[in-house]
Amino acid sequence: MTLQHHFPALIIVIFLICAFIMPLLFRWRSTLCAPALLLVHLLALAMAVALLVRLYAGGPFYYHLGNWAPPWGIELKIDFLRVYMVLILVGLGLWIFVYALKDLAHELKREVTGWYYALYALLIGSMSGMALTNDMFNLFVFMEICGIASCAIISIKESRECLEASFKYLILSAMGTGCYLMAIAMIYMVTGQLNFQLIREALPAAAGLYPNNLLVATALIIVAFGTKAALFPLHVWLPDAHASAPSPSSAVLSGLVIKIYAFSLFNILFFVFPASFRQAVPINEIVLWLATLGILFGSIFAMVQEDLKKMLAYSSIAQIGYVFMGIGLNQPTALLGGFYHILNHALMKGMLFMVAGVIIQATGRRRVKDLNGIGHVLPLVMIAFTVGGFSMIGIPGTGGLISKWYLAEGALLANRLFFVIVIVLSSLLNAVYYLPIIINAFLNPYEGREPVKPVSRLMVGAITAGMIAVIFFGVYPKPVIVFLKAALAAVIGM
Amino acid sequence: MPNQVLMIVILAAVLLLAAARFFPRLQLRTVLTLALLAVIGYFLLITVAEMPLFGKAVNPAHNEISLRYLEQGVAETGVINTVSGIITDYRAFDTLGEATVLFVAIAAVIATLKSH
Amino acid sequence: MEDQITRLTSRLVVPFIQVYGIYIILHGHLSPGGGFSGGAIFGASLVLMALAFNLSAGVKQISHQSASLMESGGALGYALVGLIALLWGGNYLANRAASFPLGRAGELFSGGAIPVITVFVGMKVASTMVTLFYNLIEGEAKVGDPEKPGA
Amino acid sequence: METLKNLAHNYYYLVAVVLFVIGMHTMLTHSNLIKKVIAMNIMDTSVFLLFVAIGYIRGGQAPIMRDIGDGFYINPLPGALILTGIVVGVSVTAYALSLVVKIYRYYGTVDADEIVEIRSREQ
Repeated sequence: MTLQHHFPALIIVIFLICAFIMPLLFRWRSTLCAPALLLVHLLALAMAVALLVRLYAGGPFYYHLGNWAPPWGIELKIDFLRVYMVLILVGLGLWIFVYALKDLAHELKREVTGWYYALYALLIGSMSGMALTNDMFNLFVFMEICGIASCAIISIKESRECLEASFKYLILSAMGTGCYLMAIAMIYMVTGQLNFQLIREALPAAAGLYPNNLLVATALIIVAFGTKAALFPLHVWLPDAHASAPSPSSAVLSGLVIKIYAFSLFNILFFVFPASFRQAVPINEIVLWLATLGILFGSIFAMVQEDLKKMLAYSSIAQIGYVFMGIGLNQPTALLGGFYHILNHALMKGMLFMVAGVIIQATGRRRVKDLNGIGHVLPLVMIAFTVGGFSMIGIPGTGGLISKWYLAEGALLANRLFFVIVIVLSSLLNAVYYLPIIINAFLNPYEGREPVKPVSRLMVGAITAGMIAVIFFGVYPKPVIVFLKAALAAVIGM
Repeated sequence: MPNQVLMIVILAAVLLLAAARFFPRLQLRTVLTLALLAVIGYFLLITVAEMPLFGKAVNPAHNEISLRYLEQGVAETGVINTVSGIITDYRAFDTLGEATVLFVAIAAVIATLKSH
Repeated sequence: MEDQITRLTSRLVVPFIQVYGIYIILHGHLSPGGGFSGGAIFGASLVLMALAFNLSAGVKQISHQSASLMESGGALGYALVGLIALLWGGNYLANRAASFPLGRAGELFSGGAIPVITVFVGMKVASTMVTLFYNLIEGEAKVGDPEKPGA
Repeated sequence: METLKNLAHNYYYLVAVVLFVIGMHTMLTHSNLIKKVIAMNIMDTSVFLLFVAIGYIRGGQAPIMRDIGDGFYINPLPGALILTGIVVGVSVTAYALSLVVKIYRYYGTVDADEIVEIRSREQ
């Protein structure tokens, strides 16, 4: 057996090991911390690519931890979609980390940077675990790691808003995991299984005998993942948490963390519940309508925000709605759009939060009204903001258009014209709040006496890379689309 | 069904009375929350009534998985405490995750307390 | 806290609690208990020390440095046991499949990697209890009386 | 009548569910932050109770294979899972309490409503 066989487990474990070493390393040689974490990211990226190569050669496969086959042990499943998520997580995790290297010096006390790196490694590692695991209870454990780590990277900043936001987030996310654990209990009670595939096989028989149990479990699962991923009525924690956090944390929370919960919900809905069960209970419809409400209300709330980061946070509620819409429409093309939007939104929202971080650091301004003429003093950064804003609106040449296009096409194919209108309407709403900022930033003169503080080149470089990526995935989406089509075909059997 | 309706009415009444007794200044929001919880509680109750009966050996949860743990666990893991065998061998990855949860709690606590 | 009875009692009891904690950790694979329960008992004894005497006496028992070393070491050791299994030809965290010697069931030295893992987990849990307690207490001690609201 | 009989038979599950609802209610409606943390624990504990009750078989022994008696054993898997769940609950509680300590330091209160009041007064 070669080492390559163990890559699925190693991707997760090297992040954990790196996090365990971090406090000691920080005490001993604090300058080595950042390179170590960078190295781990690169290693994980290489492993994910190797997994992809192996998938192309041999198709989906499983990894049995401790050599115990599923009913007895825990299993990791490796298929195209999961590897796609891991690639996004690790790749964009690396990108945001490069930005964080310089940004953190301004936002955190020096002595907690080591802990921040440890938490960051745990966050990325646990999210990779959530993407790969094929076991209900294992998913719960990783969810809990991810939940605490994502609260901690908010509360690590010295401000009382962060503490409150983080507490609110922690309580709601604890409620979410509590509901999920209850759902596991109810499912285990009637099926006796914990593995996704085996539950799926046992569910039809159980559904006949104990319909209520499964109904309640389904409701609890939607509440749990809806809370974690900020599905519309359960989003109350998100604006405060994402707006008050340090900029790299905002980027990783908005870009990656809420997506992985959406992906887990997708996994459970499509791989745990059999298709017959999904038709009997209108889960997809519920998710679809909540997503629609989220898209509209998120955009409307974003329009009235004065704080730049808060506006971006509300916009995240709208954008995660697109991903859920893809799941809810239950149609391959729409799913394709939703999955492409996971990548796109992670890129553009990550970049926009980085831009916000740079603006706050350079000028100390964070109110939308104060951004007049800022394009004259921070040209490159504001061009990146323009690209991100255009992508949010869905202007041709940016990634946002492509994912919305596929979503709309999927809605048409499913004969749901209403949702096409929702998508168009939300694009208009996005334009209402992104365009004025862009226009004011470039056309108005910059007022302000205080000099603009210099910004690290690394941070601007990370933003530029993000901008190029957004344009690249807008102009040349074909490889990812082809990949996702094949992946979804293999998974859904369309 | 009438039984269930009666039950929910009684439950809601008791909850509301208790609430009125303990919170003299009862607000609309509280009442609404209580009503919502009563509905949730009702659904959970009918679920409980439908669940596999407690303590029966024929319940679906007691299937071939637990049998294998009990019958072959000693031979396969070499320990006689089956629960220990499950958490550190069959499902050892969960326990690694659990140790990690402890670690992340420490990291979060220290980071929060040190930075403020 | 200056109370003779508490001090004397806890001084008497603490060694026994610690031995009991270690016993529970080491016999985790033979009797009810294991790394978590044993570690919690051991950690509780150190917390008791700090409560009965004062913070500094507790700190003398286990310093910040060694606590954080134990924490990282416990978790790291667990992860590395998994990696050893990988070197010996099993999957990650394998026990029998990685040909750890299982021994005769029911004896103290049996179960391959299981006792090792249990000890690491015990270490981790004990140090976590202590670290959490001290950090919360120190955070509290620094507070004194709360700053004026809005200050 | 069948329903009530089942309810009475499943009293462990019933108590677990009632605790779950109590925990959820307290968590969402009470403004005291410490109470929220306690409610979180109640909610977790209710799920643990439910899980352990699932694993129980009437008359079964604890699954330790030292003295093979005449009886049979209970299902060990839920117990093992809950061991993990308990530790997770402890971790979340510890972190939440550390946040409360710091919030108290900033505001001098642990009541969410009062905190909102203090903040609105400042603006």
